[in-house]
Amino acid sequence: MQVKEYKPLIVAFCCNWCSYAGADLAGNNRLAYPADVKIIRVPCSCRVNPMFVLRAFQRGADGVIICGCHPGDCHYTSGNYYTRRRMAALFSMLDYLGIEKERTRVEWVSAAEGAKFAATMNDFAEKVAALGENKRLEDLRCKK
Amino acid sequence: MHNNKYLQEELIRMSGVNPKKCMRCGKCSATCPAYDEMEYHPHQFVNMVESGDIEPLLASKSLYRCLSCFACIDRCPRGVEPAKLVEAVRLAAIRQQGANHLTADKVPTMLDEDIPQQAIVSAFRKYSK
Amino acid sequence: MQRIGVFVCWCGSNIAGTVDVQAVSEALKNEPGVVFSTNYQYMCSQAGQNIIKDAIAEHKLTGIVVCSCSPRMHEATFRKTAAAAGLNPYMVEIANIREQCSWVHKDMLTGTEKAIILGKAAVAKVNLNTPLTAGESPVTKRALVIGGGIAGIQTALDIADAGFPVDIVEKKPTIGGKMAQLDKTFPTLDCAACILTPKMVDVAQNENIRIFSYSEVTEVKGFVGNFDVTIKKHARFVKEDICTGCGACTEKCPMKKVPNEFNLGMDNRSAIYIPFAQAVPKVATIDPNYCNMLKKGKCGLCAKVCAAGAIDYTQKDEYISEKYGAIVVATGFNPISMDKFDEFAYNQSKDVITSLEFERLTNAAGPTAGKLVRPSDGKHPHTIVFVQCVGSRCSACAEKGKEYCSKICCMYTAKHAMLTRDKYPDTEVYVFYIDVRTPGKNFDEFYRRAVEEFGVNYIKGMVGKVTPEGDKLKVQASDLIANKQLHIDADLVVLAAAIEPDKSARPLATMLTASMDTNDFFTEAHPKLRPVESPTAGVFLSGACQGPKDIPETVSQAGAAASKVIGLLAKDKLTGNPCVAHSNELMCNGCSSCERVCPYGAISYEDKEFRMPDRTTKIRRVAVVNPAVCQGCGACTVACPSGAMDLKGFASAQIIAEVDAICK
Amino acid sequence: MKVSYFPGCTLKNKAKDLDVYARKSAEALGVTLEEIENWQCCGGVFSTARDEVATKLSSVRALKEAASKDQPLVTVCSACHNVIKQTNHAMQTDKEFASKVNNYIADGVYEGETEVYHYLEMLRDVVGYDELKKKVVNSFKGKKIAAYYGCLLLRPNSVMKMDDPENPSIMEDFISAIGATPVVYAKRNECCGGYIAMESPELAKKSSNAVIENAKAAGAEMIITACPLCRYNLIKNGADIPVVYFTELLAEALGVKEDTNA
Repeated sequence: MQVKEYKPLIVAFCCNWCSYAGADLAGNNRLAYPADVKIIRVPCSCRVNPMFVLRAFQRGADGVIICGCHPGDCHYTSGNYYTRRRMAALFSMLDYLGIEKERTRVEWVSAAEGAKFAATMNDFAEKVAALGENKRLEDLRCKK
Repeated sequence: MHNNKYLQEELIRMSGVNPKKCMRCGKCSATCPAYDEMEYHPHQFVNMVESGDIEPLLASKSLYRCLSCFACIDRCPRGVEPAKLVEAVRLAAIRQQGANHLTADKVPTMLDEDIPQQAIVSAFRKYSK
Repeated sequence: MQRIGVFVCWCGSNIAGTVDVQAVSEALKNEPGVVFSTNYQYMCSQAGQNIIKDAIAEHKLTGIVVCSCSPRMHEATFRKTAAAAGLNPYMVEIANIREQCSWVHKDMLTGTEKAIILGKAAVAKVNLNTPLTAGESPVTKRALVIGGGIAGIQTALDIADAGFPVDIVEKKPTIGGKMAQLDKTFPTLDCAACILTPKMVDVAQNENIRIFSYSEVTEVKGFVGNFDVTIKKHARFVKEDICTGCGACTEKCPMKKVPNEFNLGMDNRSAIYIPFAQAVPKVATIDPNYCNMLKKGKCGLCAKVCAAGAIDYTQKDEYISEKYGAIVVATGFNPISMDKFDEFAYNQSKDVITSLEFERLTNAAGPTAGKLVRPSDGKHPHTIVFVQCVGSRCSACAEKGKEYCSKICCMYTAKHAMLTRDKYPDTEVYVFYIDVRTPGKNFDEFYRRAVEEFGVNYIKGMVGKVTPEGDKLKVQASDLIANKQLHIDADLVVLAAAIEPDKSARPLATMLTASMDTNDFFTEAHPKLRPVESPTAGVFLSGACQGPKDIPETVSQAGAAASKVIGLLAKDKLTGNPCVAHSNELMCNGCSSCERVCPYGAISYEDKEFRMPDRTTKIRRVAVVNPAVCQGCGACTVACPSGAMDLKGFASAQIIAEVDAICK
Repeated sequence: MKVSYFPGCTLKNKAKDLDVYARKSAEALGVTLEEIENWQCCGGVFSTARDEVATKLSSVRALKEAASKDQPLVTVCSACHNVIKQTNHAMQTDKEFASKVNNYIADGVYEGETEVYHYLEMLRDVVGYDELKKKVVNSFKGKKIAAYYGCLLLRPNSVMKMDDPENPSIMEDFISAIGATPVVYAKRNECCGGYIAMESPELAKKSSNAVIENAKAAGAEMIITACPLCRYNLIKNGADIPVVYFTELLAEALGVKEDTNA
C-alpha cells in the first residue's frame, strides 16, 4: 500500500470586501502560501454559519479559518463583531470536543494586506500541519 | 539620562497609574497648591516616571511637599492620577533603610499646643516607615 | 438538473503557466450537471465571450462556471455575457484560479489539482443557483432635511436648485442655527450674518423649499425612496401665513422677563417673540411657558395690537404626514454644559463665559450691541483669559467631558483673541492651550497672525482653578514651557467648551434606524469613501451631526449630501441588489433574533394567516425582509435559530455544497 | 435608628466639640451613634499605594464591625471619612489588595459590604434637610456662613461621591437648613495645607490664607468645617472670623448645645 504524503486540508472563508480582496492582492504580488488553503467567498464574515465550520470538519477539513474586515471597518458596519463573538463561542466548544484551538482561527485581513493574508495562511497551514490529520469528527463523517 | 526600568515598573504597579495616558496638558501642575514649593512638579513626576528618569525624584524634597489633596487626580482630563505616582515615589524613597523623612525625636519641635493628633499621625504616615 | 457549461481561461500564460488548463476542463467535464467544458486563451476577450454565448445557445446551458481571474475583476463582464445570451446573470459563478491559484503556487501539479477543486466547488454551487431578479421600487421625488442650520440650509438649497422639492424641519422658530449666533467667521473674518442671512432669504424664496419651523419629526416609516414621515408642528399661537413679522406684538407684550435663548440668556425677550431681526420665517411665536394669556387667560394684548389679526390663542399642535425619497440629517451640535467644570467657576461668576456667549457679547446684534463688557458689571475687561479644551479630549470621566477633539475651538479662540486685541488694544489676552490644532486652508497662518501681529499671549499649559475674588478672577495656571505656575488676575475668562451632538439626534437615529457612535455622532456608511451617507439607505448626513466640523467643512459636506440625494431622486426606480436575505415564512417562528442583528433595520414582522393541515387557519408573526433596504451581509441568516432566514446568491445550501466539494 | 460611629483620635482629644455636638444632635434627630468598640486610629491619610496593607487594617476592622451589626458606618471627621471610605472602596474593587488584607482579619472575610456615610450625608440623605429644618429652634437667620470643604470630603470624587467636587452644595444646603445664608466662594474645595503644617508651616499658611481671604471677600462672617486639621490651619494662620465645626452650629440650632459640657 502506498502511503500518501499528509497534506492538510484548510478551508478559508473570506469576506468579499476586505479579506477576499486581500487574498487577490497576495496573488497580484505573487506571495506564495500553501495550495492546501481553499477559499470560499462570502459577502461578510458574519455570513459564516457555525454549521459551515462543523460541516467542513465533518467532511475532513484539518483547519478552518475565517477572515473578515478589521474591527470598525466592516463593509456592513458591524458584521465582523458578530463573527468574533459567534466564533469565540464555537471555537471553545470545538476545543472541548477535541478539535484543537490551533485548527480554528478568525483573522482580520484588509484589502490592502496581501502580505498579511499570505503570512497568515502560511502560519495557519504550518500550525495545522503540525497537529496532523484531524480525525476527531471522523465517525460523524458521511463517507460515500 | 538614567533609565531605571525596574523601579519604573514597581512604581507603576504600586500606584496603578499609567503615565502613558498623559497628554501633557499641565492641568495637574496648574491646580497644585504646593507647586511653588516643589522642585519637580506633578506633570514632571508623570513625565519622568514615564521616561524612567526616577533617581532625581527619589532625592527631591518635592516628595514631602505634596499635600495629597488629590486636586490633580480629580482635575486631570485623562485620568492619570499624578498624586498616586508622587505617593509611590515617596514610598520608594522612605522604604529604604534609614531614609525616614520624619523621626519621632523631631516631632516635639514641630508642635504647638493646638495641633490636632491627626496632623502628627498623617505626617508619620506620609514621611516615615 | 442544471445544464452547466465550464469555461477555463488561460489568461495567456498567467493561468496556463502554472495550471494545466486542458486537464482542468477535462476533469470538470465529469462533474454532475456539466454538459460542456472547454478552455480558451482569453475568456474575457470578445472571442472568448462569444464562445460562452454560443455554448449557451448550442447546449441550452442553464448555468455557467468560468475558471479565470478574481470575480472582483470580471464577474460583471461574464454576467453581462450571460445576460446577452438570454441567461439570468446570477447563474454565473467564477472559480478564481488566477489570484488564488496560479499566481500563488509554483508547481504545475499542485496548481492544477487546486484549480480542479476550485472549479468543482463552483460547479457544486451553480448546481444550486437560481435565477435572481433585482427588485425595483419607485422613488418619491421629494427630500426631507432635518435641521435648519447652515448644513441643512445648504443641503436644501442645492437639492432645490436641481429641481427637487425639499422640506426643512427645524425645531426652533427660525432657521439659521448656530451660525446665526456667531459674530465673525475664521479665517477670513467675514461676518457670519452677512454670509448666512442671504442664504436664509434664498431658502424662504425658493419655490422648491418648504420650511416647517418650530417643528419636529416624530415618526419615520418606510425605506429608501419611500419614507413616510410624520412632522409635528408645535402650536406657535400665531398664524404663520398671516403674520407680517412687524414686531408690534413683541413691543407691547408686558411679559418682558423671559431669558433670551438666542443670546444664551444674557438678556431678556418678551413672551411673544421673533428670535432675531433676520429670522426666517419672520413670524412671531408665543412662548407658552411665559405668556399670561395662555397660562392664566389674562392679557391678550398681542391680539389687540396685531393689525393682521394673526394671533390665535387656541392654536393646537399639528401633525403633518408627507412622503419622501431621501432624508438628510443635519441636526448639528451644542456646546456641552459647563456645570461639571466649576474649577473654572462658571456657575460662580457671571464673568466666566463660554465661547458661544463671547460670540454674542461681541456681536453687533447681541445683548451689548457688540461692546465687549463684563456681564457682571458692564465694565470693560482689561485682562482676558481663554481656556481651550474645556471638556474636549477628556477621557477621565464620561459625565464630565468628551474624549474627542472638538476641532473648531482652536480656530475660534484664535479669532476671539485676535478680534479682541484688534478692537481693544489695551486688553491683555492670554490663551491657554494643550496643542494648537490648525489643519485647514489658511488656518495656521491665521493663528500665527494672532500671535505675531496682534500680540496674543499663547501659553502652553492648562488652567487649574479660577477663583472669583472681589471684582477679579484669579486664574491659576501652568506654563509648561517656562515650567512655572502662573497667577493671573483676569477680568473675563472664556471657556472653549467641547461640542456635542444635539440631544434630538439620538431619538431621531432610532426612528431612522441610522447608527451612531458612542458619542452620539451619526456613523457614516464608510469613513473614507461614503462620508455623507448613513449605513441606512436613503439617509444622508450633513454637518456636525456626523462629527465636529467648522463652517467650510459643513458647507462642503452639505453640498456632497445634496449631490447624493439628487443622484437618488433623479432615478425613477431603484434597482436593488438581488443578493438579499429572505425568510421562509413556514419555518419562521417570529423570534426577532434576525431583527436584532440587522444593521439596516431591513427586517420587520407581519402577522400572517397560515392554513393548517386540518384546514383551520392560524395567525403567526413572521419576519419579512425589505429587499430595498437589505444590503445582503447575511448576519440574520446565522442569527436565525430555525433556519428560516437565508441569503440569495449565498444560500446556506450553496456554501455547504462548496465546502463539500472542497473537502471531498 | 442606630448607626455605627467612628469618632477617630482627634475627636477624643483636640476636637472634642466636633464629637460631642455630633452625638447630641444626632440623638435630637432620632439617630443613635453607636461607637465602634476598640476602634483604632485610621492613620489620618489614605495611602494610594496598592501594596500598603498594614496601614489600612484599622479601617477595615471598623468597617467589618459595622458589617457584623448590619449598620452603616458614620464618620464625622473629614480625614477619617476619607481614609475609611477609600479603604472600603479598595476592598470592593481591588481583589488582590482585599485578599492580602483578609489574611490579617480575624473571623471571616470582609469585602466592602458596609456603607460609609459622612455625618453630612446622613443629615442630607437619611434625616433629610427638610426634616432638619423643622427641628431648628435657634435659627441662624441673617448670619452669613461660608462652608469650608477642604479636599478630603470631596476627593477623589470617583470614590467619595459626596457631591459635585467642583461646586458642592451639601454644606451650603446645611447652612440654609439652619436658617443662615450660605456664602459660596471658589476656594472652599482647595487644600488648607493639611499635615504640611508640621513640615512646612509657610506652605500651610499660604494655602490657608488664600481660603480665608477668598471666604471673607465673598462676605463670610463665619467659616464652618468638618475637619479638625482644616480648623487648626485656618485659625493658626490668621483667620479673623470664627472657624467652627458644623456640628456645633447644628447642636445650637437644635437647641441641644447647652446640654453638653464640651
